Amino acid sequence: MKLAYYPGCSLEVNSAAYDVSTRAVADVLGITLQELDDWNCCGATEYFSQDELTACAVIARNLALVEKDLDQLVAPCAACYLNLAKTDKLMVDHEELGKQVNQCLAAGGLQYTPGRVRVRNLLDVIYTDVGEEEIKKKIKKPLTGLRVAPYYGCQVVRPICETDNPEYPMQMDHLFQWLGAEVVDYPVKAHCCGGHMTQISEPQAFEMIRRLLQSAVHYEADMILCMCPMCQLNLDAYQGRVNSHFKTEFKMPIIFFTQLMGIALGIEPDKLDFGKELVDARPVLAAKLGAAETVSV
Amino acid sequence: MAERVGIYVCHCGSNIAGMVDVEEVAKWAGVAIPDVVVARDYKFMCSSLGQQMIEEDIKKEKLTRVVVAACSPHLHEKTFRRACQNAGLNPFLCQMTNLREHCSWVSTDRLAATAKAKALVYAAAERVKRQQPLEPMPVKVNPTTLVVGGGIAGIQATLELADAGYKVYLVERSPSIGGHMAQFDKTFPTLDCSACILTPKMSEVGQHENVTLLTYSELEEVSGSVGNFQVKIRKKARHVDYDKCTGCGICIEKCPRKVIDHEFEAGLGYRKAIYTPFPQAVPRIPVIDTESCIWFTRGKCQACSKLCPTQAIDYDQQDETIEIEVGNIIVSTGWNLFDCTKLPQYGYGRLANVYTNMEFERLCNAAGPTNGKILMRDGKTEPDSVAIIHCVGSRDSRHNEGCSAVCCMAALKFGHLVLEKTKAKVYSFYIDMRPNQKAYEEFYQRLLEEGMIFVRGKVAEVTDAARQPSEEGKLIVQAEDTLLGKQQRYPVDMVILMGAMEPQADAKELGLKCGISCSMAGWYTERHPKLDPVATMTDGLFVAGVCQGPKDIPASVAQGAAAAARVMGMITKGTVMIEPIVASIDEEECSGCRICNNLCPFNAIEYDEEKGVSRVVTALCKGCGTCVAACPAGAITGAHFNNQQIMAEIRGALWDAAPEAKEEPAAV
Amino acid sequence: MSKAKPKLALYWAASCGGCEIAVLAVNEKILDVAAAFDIVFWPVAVDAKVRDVEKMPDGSIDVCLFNGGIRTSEQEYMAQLLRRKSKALVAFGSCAHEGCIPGLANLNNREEIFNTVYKEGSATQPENPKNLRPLPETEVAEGTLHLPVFYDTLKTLNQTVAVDYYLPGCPPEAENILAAVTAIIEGKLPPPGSVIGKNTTVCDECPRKRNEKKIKKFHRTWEIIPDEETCLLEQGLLCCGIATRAGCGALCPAVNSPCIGCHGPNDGVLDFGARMMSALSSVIDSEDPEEINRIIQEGIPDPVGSFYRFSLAASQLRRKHRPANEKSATTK
Amino acid sequence: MSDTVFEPKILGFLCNWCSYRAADLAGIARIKYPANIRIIRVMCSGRVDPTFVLSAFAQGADGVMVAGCHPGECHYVDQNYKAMRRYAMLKQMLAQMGLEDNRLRLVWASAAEGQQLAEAIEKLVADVRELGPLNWPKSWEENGHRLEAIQNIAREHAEAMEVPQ
Repeated sequence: MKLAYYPGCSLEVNSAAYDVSTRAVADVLGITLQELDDWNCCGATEYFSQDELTACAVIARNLALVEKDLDQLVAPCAACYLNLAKTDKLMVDHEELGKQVNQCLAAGGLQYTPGRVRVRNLLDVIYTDVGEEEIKKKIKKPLTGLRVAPYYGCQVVRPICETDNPEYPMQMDHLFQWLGAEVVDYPVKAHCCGGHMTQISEPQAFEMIRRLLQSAVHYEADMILCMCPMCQLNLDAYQGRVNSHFKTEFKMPIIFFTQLMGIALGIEPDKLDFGKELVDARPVLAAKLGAAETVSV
Repeated sequence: MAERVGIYVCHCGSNIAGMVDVEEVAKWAGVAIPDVVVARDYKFMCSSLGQQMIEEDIKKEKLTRVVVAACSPHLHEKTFRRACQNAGLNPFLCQMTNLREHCSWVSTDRLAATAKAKALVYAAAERVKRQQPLEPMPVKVNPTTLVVGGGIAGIQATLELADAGYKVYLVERSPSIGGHMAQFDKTFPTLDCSACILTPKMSEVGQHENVTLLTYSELEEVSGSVGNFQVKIRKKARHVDYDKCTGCGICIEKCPRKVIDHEFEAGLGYRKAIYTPFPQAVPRIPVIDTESCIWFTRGKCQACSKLCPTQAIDYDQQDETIEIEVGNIIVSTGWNLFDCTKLPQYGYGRLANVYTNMEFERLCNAAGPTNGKILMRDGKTEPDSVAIIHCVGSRDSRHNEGCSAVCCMAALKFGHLVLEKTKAKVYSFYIDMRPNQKAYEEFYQRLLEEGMIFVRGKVAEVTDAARQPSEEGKLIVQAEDTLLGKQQRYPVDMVILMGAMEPQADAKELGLKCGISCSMAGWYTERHPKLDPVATMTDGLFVAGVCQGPKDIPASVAQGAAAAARVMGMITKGTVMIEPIVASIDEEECSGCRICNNLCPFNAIEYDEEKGVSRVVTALCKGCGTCVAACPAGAITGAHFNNQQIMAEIRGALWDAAPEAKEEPAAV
Repeated sequence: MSKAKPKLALYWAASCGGCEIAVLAVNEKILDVAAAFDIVFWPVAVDAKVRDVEKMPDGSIDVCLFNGGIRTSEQEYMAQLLRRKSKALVAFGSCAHEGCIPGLANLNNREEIFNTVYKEGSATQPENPKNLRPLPETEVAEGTLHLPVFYDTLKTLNQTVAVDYYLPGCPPEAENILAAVTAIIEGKLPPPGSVIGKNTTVCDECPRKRNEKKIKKFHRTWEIIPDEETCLLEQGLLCCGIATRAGCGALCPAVNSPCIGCHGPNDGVLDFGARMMSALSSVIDSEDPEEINRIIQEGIPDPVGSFYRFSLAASQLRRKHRPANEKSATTK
Repeated sequence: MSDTVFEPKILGFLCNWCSYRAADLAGIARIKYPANIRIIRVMCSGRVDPTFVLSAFAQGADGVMVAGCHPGECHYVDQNYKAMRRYAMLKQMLAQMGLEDNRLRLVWASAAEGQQLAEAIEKLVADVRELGPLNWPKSWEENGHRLEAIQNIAREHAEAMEVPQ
């Protein structure tokens, strides 16, 4: 299986662990990820709120860059995924916009036929395309005894949700059940992480983060698994601030789901970029998976 | 011999004459169209004088065909056919062409409209010459009726017919009749006890001399047509001899195997492996659930057999298929509850104290698992607060677009019962309140006074994730109160989901067996939504109750009675006339390619293996003509719409179009 | 003096000549034919000239078996001549009956046909380095030479002259020819205008097992090896047997090959291709317009060639539409 | 010829239950549409044999409309799907025969859609008007040389016969 790969900016810097672990896992699962040559910014959330055409044109450039022999593009970052998928859908649904975007692309010698590339989120590729049978065959180290809280956030499941339930997604839950973990069915798994509220109104953002952490603790999760750099950043990096704000003592490791999946697939922890998270996940992993040899602290 | 055609062009006052030069059309038709012997125009053809004129012409001019160029045939075809019949001409030798709706009223140019009118008249004249006399076919009606489905609608229909003195077979899939109504506690808005009003009717059915009750049975196959259906019914093995069993109940009492009752008790209570669904079941003959029975699963026990005083237990009993003959069929197969786990945000199946409406019916039923006490899942605690969520799976484009019609009232009923039986606060989360029948609005007002709290807004989620200490241990209902314009959180102890009514899972399959179509939503389609609400497109097949669309008990009863009345009408008449516009297959020409076999939605085409030819069952044919158009050998003829007739009509309609390429005279 | 033998004529117009061979395929029975008839005109086998025919009194030929469609002025002349001279004119074989394969050229006009045959780059061009084309008139020293005019549209025999009987098939099967000729000899002919043969379809003679039909995909013959027991159509092959007049004994299906429809339609069927299209599309197993289109486009890339292989010239539309402004190719 | 507006002749095959009634409704509501269409009633769009459509074109129609109940709402359950399939097949064939796409149209109209049907008729008439006359039978005509050529043959043969033998 070969897909075009759009890492996006987060995966180059603060969420490098997501990129590293994604590539490592893909490798084991036999997914070839061909990084787009000369990709550009996905526009995050801001472009779209400024000017639709400009935003679409900037994003569509990436779609236009997908090699002719590939028809699927995977973007692990939730924001990148949504922007790319949304732009394609807008161009398909609104012929006129599609034409205008292509006029913009023409300035750079590019062209994109709406609908040509299917934009995928990474979880769905692993869950649907690789599937239970293949994944189970590849397990080297079952995650037995580890209690994980899958956290989906918003952008992967809403508003575009092809394969999961947008209100109560389950794909990551099932995936980690296959991998042997105990998955906690906590009710806030698709709630908001606060997003950019950290920059606008800290108290509100902290409250939203607290709710997520609180629920995971309530359900006795050992760690929260993310599929979005923003979610991971908010829950991990602001955990200390949340603790001081609310006088709480959260010490919940927040990692990318691909990192833990990598462990289950027997990938060396070093190759999964553990240790970059602020609340270190390694002690928990070592304790729960009985594994000094599994995870070096 | 050439036909003698009469053409009658109507002015319709100025409705046609105002835009079409009708005198000119008539004059032209008399000259230009071959075989026309009379062509007249008249102020109002449909008036008695107009009709009289046609009748006289038929006699005097010995007309063999008549064309009336006037209004839509949907308006006056019958009128002119009758006129022809009065004059001794077969009514099917009269053809109408529509100069009013299709020409004068829609045109703006008198010249163009007149030219169009000429073409329409020419087409009708060419067609009518090839029309053939047809006679409706009488079919005797078997006075026995089959009712499929023993809920309240089916029970009502059965009793109406049986009381009128006609034999009825009532087929019910589950071990007892009664349907959903038997599970209810109270009925809105009068709060009558459901069992008190239903069980007398049930036992009446059970004891009625004119009723043959076939419970625990499935409809397998329907063949034949109006007046004479042959029906195969499979009686599933009860493993209890129907004739020997007295219904004493000892077997049930002594059966050591207890299983969760997912049907009648909606999963809240238990039953035995040998059981009747509920104590007042009709018939009172139990069935053995072979998947749970210790004898069937492990080969031990036989307690029931040993203790039965009449040796009625028969482990070796097999399914039995019987064939019956009936004249009419009433389908009243009811509904299914929406699977509330499809809306995981409401937590059903995950959060213990989230209930469905059917569960709650059992919960507050005096004969239910808690003896009518409203208790939480622990079986001990009374809730302090209850939230009722409306429109769960209905009015939702992702599930069922339609409204389930009964949930608003059922929610009010639940509210009343909770308020009556407990001290709990009751919230109703609704999109719109729709109490739209007699005394329903009053019931709503009553609940407002009783203190039920109404929040207008669709619930976003039901969660146990507490944000404040006050929410700990509660179910929090998060909803926007659209009247306040505010997101609100309501911590409650119990949530009731008003799950949507859905068509039975196999409704389409059963519909196919009988020849009833389903709407997009899956409900059976009536013949006409306003004027023929219980008949279907298949003659002799009627629908009643919720299988035709969500409705409450009074409406179901009314439909049951209405369907019975329609059937009685058929029985009283004794014979039905079948429209002669049907297809027929020339067996000499048919080569049995079987192209047509799959094309008829009414199963009117059967294949004779022995002769290798297909055949149209005339009584089932509706005359659509699809098979006629599809027959590759041209072996199927559609009466009154045959190829010669339509081709002639085309030729006539294009009489003034480009003439065929002129053939030069032969040179040799 | 013994009664004079009935006079028989045979003629070959726009066709491949297979029909002539088919006449001989009746084997030794040909002697009976020869004995029963006085063959007055048969350019392939008998030495008689057009001039001889012209001299005959009108109606003096009892039966004329005319094979081939009408593509040139000469053929039209011969059709008219033989019509006048014959009591019974029989359209013999698919070409005279329905136009047959030559009729498929009605998807083109003369200009396009000549381009294919004579133009540079075409198969025959090496033989024709100067790109010469047949002209109806050529001036030579001795005077004007005439070639028959080549028509834009191939016509069937009955589009040219009145026809009394039709003997279908490409070519007609020997036993059917014999039966027809015998009927003529014995004077047991069906009413004029009839197609001589059965009025059922090939399915009637095909022993394959047939079921209700639902087609999700049409296959072309080279794509699958069909099962030998079941109906070919049910296996997705475009078998025309459902619409084709019986009489051949289902020859093609018998060798695991779909019927291609050479006998033409049954009595009363106006348009063979329309019947085929109607029947086949009715049993396509889809209710989604896009899927339906896909099934048709993928499975039947050449609908005219598939459904009108033998009957295009005899169909209601007869030929491809020629826009009013198309140059009606003059041959001058 | 060029100074008169081309008035196309259009044949409509309308099903008895939905589209014919839609046409009735258009009349009752006095909605105007061009007089170019001539309507033939059939019980169901499933009755429309491709033969009819071809026959209309072969007899000089410039355009043809086939109309039925909306998919899923057929009076005869699902027979209009058969019309849909035949239409798809017919379109494919007619394209090969050189018929412009706009001359044949399948329209769904419920009995309540008088306005929609009128609009569809108006659109079809306008589209066909733009295409100009079809005049299919003219496609069959040979040029004038045909007759001349046959007469030439006849004359030559006659002359040849006059030569004394």
